[in-house]
Amino acid sequence: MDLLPTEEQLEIIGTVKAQLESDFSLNDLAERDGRDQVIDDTLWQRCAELGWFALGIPEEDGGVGYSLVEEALLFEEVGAHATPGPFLATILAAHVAADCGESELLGQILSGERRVALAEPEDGNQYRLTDHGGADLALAISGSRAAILDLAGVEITPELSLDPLVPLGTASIDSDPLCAVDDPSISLRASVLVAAELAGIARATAEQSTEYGKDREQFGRPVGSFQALKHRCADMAVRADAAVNLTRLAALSVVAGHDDAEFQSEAARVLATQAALENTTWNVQNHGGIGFTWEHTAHRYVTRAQFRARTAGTPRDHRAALLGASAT
Amino acid sequence: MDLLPTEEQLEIIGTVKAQLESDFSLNDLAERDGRDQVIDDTLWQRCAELGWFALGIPEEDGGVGYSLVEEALLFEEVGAHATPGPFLATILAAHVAADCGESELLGQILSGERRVALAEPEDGNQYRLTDHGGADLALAISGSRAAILDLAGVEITPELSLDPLVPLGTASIDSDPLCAVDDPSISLRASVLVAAELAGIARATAEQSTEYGKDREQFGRPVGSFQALKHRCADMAVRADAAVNLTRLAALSVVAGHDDAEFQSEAARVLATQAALENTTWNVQNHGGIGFTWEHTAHRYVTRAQFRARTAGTPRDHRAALLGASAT
Amino acid sequence: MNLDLTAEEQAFRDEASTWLAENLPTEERPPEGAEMRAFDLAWQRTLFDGGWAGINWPVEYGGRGLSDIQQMIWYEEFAKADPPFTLNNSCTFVGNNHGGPTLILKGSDEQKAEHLPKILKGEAVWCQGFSEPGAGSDLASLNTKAVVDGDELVVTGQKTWTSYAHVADLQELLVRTDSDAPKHKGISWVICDMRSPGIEVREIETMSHVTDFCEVFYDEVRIPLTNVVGEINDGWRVAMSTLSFERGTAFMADQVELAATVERLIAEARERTSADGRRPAIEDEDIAKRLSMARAEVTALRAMTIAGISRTARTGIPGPEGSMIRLFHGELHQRIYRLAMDIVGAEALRLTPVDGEGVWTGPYLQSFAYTIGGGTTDIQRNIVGERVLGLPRQ
Amino acid sequence: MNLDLTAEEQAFRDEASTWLAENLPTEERPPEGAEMRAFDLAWQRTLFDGGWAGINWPVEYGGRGLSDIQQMIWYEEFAKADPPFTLNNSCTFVGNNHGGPTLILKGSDEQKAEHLPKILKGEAVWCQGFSEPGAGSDLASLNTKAVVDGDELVVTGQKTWTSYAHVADLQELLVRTDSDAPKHKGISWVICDMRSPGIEVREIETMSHVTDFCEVFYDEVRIPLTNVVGEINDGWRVAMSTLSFERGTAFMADQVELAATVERLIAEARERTSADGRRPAIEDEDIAKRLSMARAEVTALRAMTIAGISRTARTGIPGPEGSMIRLFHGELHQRIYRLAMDIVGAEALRLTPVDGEGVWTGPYLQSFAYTIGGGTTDIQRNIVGERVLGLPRQ
Repeated sequence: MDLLPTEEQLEIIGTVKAQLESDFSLNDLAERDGRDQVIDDTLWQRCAELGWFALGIPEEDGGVGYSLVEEALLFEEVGAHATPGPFLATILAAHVAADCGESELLGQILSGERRVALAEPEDGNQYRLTDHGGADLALAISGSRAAILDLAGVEITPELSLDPLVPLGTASIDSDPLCAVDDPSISLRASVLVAAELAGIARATAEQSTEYGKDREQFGRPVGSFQALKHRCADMAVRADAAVNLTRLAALSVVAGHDDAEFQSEAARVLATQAALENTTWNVQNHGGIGFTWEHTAHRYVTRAQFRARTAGTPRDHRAALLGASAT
Repeated sequence: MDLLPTEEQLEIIGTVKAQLESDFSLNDLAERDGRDQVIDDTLWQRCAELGWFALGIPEEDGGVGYSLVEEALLFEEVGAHATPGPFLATILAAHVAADCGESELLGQILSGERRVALAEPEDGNQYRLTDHGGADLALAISGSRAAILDLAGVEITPELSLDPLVPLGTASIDSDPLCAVDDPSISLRASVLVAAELAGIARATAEQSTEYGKDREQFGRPVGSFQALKHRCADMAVRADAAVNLTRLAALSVVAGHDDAEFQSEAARVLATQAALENTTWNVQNHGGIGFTWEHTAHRYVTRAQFRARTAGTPRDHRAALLGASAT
Repeated sequence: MNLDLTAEEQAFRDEASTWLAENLPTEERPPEGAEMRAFDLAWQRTLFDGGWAGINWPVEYGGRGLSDIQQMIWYEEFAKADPPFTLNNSCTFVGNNHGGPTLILKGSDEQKAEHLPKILKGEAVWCQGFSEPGAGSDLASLNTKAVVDGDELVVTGQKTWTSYAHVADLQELLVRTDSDAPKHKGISWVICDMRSPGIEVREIETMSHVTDFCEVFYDEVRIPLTNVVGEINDGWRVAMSTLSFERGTAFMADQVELAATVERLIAEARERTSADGRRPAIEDEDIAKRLSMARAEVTALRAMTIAGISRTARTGIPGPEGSMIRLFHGELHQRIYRLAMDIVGAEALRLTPVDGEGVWTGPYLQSFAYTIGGGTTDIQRNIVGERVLGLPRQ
Repeated sequence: MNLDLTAEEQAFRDEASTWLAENLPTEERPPEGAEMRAFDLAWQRTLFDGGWAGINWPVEYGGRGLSDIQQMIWYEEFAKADPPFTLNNSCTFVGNNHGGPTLILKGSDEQKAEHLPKILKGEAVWCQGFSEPGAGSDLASLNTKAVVDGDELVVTGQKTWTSYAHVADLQELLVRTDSDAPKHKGISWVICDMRSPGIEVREIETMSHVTDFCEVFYDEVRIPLTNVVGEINDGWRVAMSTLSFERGTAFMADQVELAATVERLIAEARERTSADGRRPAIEDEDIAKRLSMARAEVTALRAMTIAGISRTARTGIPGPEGSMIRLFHGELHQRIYRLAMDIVGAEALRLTPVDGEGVWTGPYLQSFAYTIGGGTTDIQRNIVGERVLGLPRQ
């Protein structure tokens, strides 16, 4: 029993981090604020080449052969860097395609050749789409049911998005899915991955506030020496640590097929949501005026957390699922 | 338009304070912890002689001729000193007796000759009684309906009370009330008076923490110079100030017969409840170990706030009433 | 203690209500630039012509010399009139609530005569040059330097968070005129013409997509010494006199508007479906609990304001208790918009403007400013703890 | 990263579960005095005889020398066995978790030989003499003085918050042996025989009606110098070594029990009627929201504990991260009992014992101690901020 990443896992984390820092700098991405496609095809292709989409796909299906645990570690970093892009839809779609035996489709997704938006059912055939720019597929997920939809010919009404790096639109989609599954492992995977992204957001904002507390001086001393800020940083660190560790535990539980897998996954999702919403909010406050500017990255985490809190289920859905899950 | 007490009102407050400090010291009362009658007859009589029960009863009915505003100022001090005793039941019962034209009964209540417990309906004829020791009457209140019940022959089952100075029991009471009214002004009065007591609790605990912050030294300086405590004291002061001023405004609104009287009274009750629960809790924390001892008065406020939060309606009842009330 | 309006106050209320019904613009306020400035100044002129400018300014300076209660009544009637814009969100705010009041308290006769009428008549936009990037909450450690050269000050440095600097004519500017004195003692308060050579204004975009905030850069900007308000090097005290005014009545309008916001949110919660999809959102106990608390809290804010006015009426000057209202209001404002995010369902992900009817996400983003601007809540809590409660300084 | 139990750990779990089923007392723990002491010591003896005393103590000192994971498994199995008492609420706690471990780390061979077996066998009750009324959170400013006189220390002063002092045989006592040294440098850690002449113990009643807390007065109490653990004047470092142990595994039992409490509270909320009288309390969204958060949080506490164990397993010593668990646990414990007060309706006004089945108000009152005892949450936050995050000291 061990909750710390292995050497091999640390290496994966390190590679992901380096890549995100060099290719996905928020300063560069800021130029694409408000576009319907923020990750261009070259960049997306590069992620594919790095094997990020294939991380948890078995080798026999053309994947890297790791598990949900390594996918969660990837998502933690994606959250920590506030990295935009349809990572969740892509990776879930890869699993759906693999489950359905759609190896050609799977190959196209894993190679980055075809892109997958996320489609969240709003009402009947009406979907809320995110990251639809450049995508000709969409993953629709609702509880344990997941389907890959064809976006060809679908008219998408763009909406002003709270998060300028998460393109938002609505569409009515009536066509039959290209493939579909009804499998609780999909919703468990979605819960853990979204939790991991939120935990990463909570962790990064805790770190950002702490760094600011060390660097910024006021009244002749570092602001982090004042109890008000110091104590808030402590609370943020606790929230982040709780979210990160619980999410890792949940990922392990799902992979091990334990009876408490649903319980742990929903607990992680509930906890990480709260941690991310709280930490991102306090992070703006801790930075004072500068944290309220567009140029600073603090607001990116705020709006991303609001989005992810409502990705693949609302906070209330997950709280109810947690209360309903069996603890053992 | 003015929310500060007049000279005359300041005098009333001063007299009440002096009396509570000399006759109702918590150190003295502590000896009566757990008894079913904590205020002895002599002391109760003295309150009667001071005119506390008659404060808001018209002069023509044998009262002092002030209004709910002055009653609320009395209750604010009762709360601030964590003074036990059936003040609420007594004063409401006096108004019920006056409304019913029961002048003999009114006289007995005002003179302190007959004592009135509070009876809160729990289930059918089952009541939760408080302050029943020495009382031969009980005031039953439920929304706008209020009745004076005869306790003669009623068997009271004593219960262990969370607050050792608030005697608690249950009884089944089937007899017809001595007199009864159905009058919204009773529930408005109850809301304002309980709010005032809770606001007084919030105020006193804010003051207690602030004083401690000035007096107690640790790490070579007053603990109130540390931001953590200083900021908590600031928050407590804000909560207390909000509760006190809103309660006074509500009392004035009821007396003036304004359309928003119910709205203001319920708002005061909701706000003061929250302020008292929060401030009493923080007050223990702010005092550290000493605040956790029986000898210190901090816990008196905690349990009293828990009682008053559930006196004449639960927190939820009042929140619902506030949401349902008309804002103008 | 009483809630009675005097006959005069009642008449004032009726008069305000009637006038507003007839004169309130129906068009929305343009969100930026010259059009916004023109709109704000035109409305100020309309107020002036109607006799509603400077309600609690002294009569000798063109005001009506009325009480704070009447000022509050005006705000309440304004909110009731269902205006298409918010009162304090105007480029006339600084002139009316900071610059003007400071001149009234500390300005020379010439300064008053020149500037006060223009503020009331909507002929000049003022902005505030207090904050600096290096100083932040430690306002008094400001570094923008002013050297006396003949009968002028030569100013070099930088200010930030200067709302409406890009459309302003004048600025209330704090500069360091003595670098050797203790930090509070070497500051002067000057009137700066925003069209002076050497001034550069750069807009800062905020997380709520508002661009009214600016940075202002000063490169040897020359300001006549006659523009110093109060004594040279006494600018900190001059600035504090404005801040205590600010804590008094300047934010009443915000409070009144916040109460209206809560009522709109309650209406929204009655109409919307709760997160479980089965009932109106208001029947969700978590939502109901927070809404009723919000309703109680905005009502308390009003009670605290009336108590503050009562106190000021007795003592003549606003006490430090105003800082409690400030602190309470800032966090309450945020709680309310954060609650809105939980009520509006998937709408929470759709961006709206900051201002307007039935919008929530823009104001939610904007609400982050309410515990930062004008001194963070940490600073506000220090002020309450030390100046109101008398707790020892650190 | 894995959740696998080794074959040995799995066998340990089965063994523990079987043993507990057969040996767990069924009677409730007497709430006070000699009966309580006898009960606690008897249970310790039963544990010892069964091979469950000192699970993670080294074998050479009579322990089983097992891992922290096995220690945690033991606590989890204990909680699952539905015990009629809580594990840490025992007068054997200090010996097992403070005194014993300190002797193992810092004691002389003689000290170890004399005391460790008695602790494991349930033959001695230890209490802790660290806190003083004048020192409070500033533990190191303690004033109880010890003067060397021949081969003895002569101790005069006062300690407080000494749980179980009234039934204890021995005390881990911090005294000031050098008043001229800086405050952390003049302290010694000594073993004090509680039956020494000059000791007076007075019980303190707490707000939760518990009388296990005591004040201890020392009037020229003579303690042999051989009872000093570690070097004289080096007691602060000795004490800190215990505290880091305490942050490591000593509170695991509390965490495991808290998880069980949440499950009981969820069951309670399913059975009870909500405040509106129309549905089960758990269908009240406010209650449901807080219950699900509590469930997530106790689960996170376990994950943090496992992460801490993993870290300790690699580094050999518990890191400062344990203070995060401490802080999180204390406030969570309180939130849970405060939530209980909102679930149990009018029962909230009826006082129950602190310990037992289906009781809430006694534990609610007791929960106030969880953010005070062993360093207030203010101190815990300082520790997390400074030692874990590296933020500058004040």
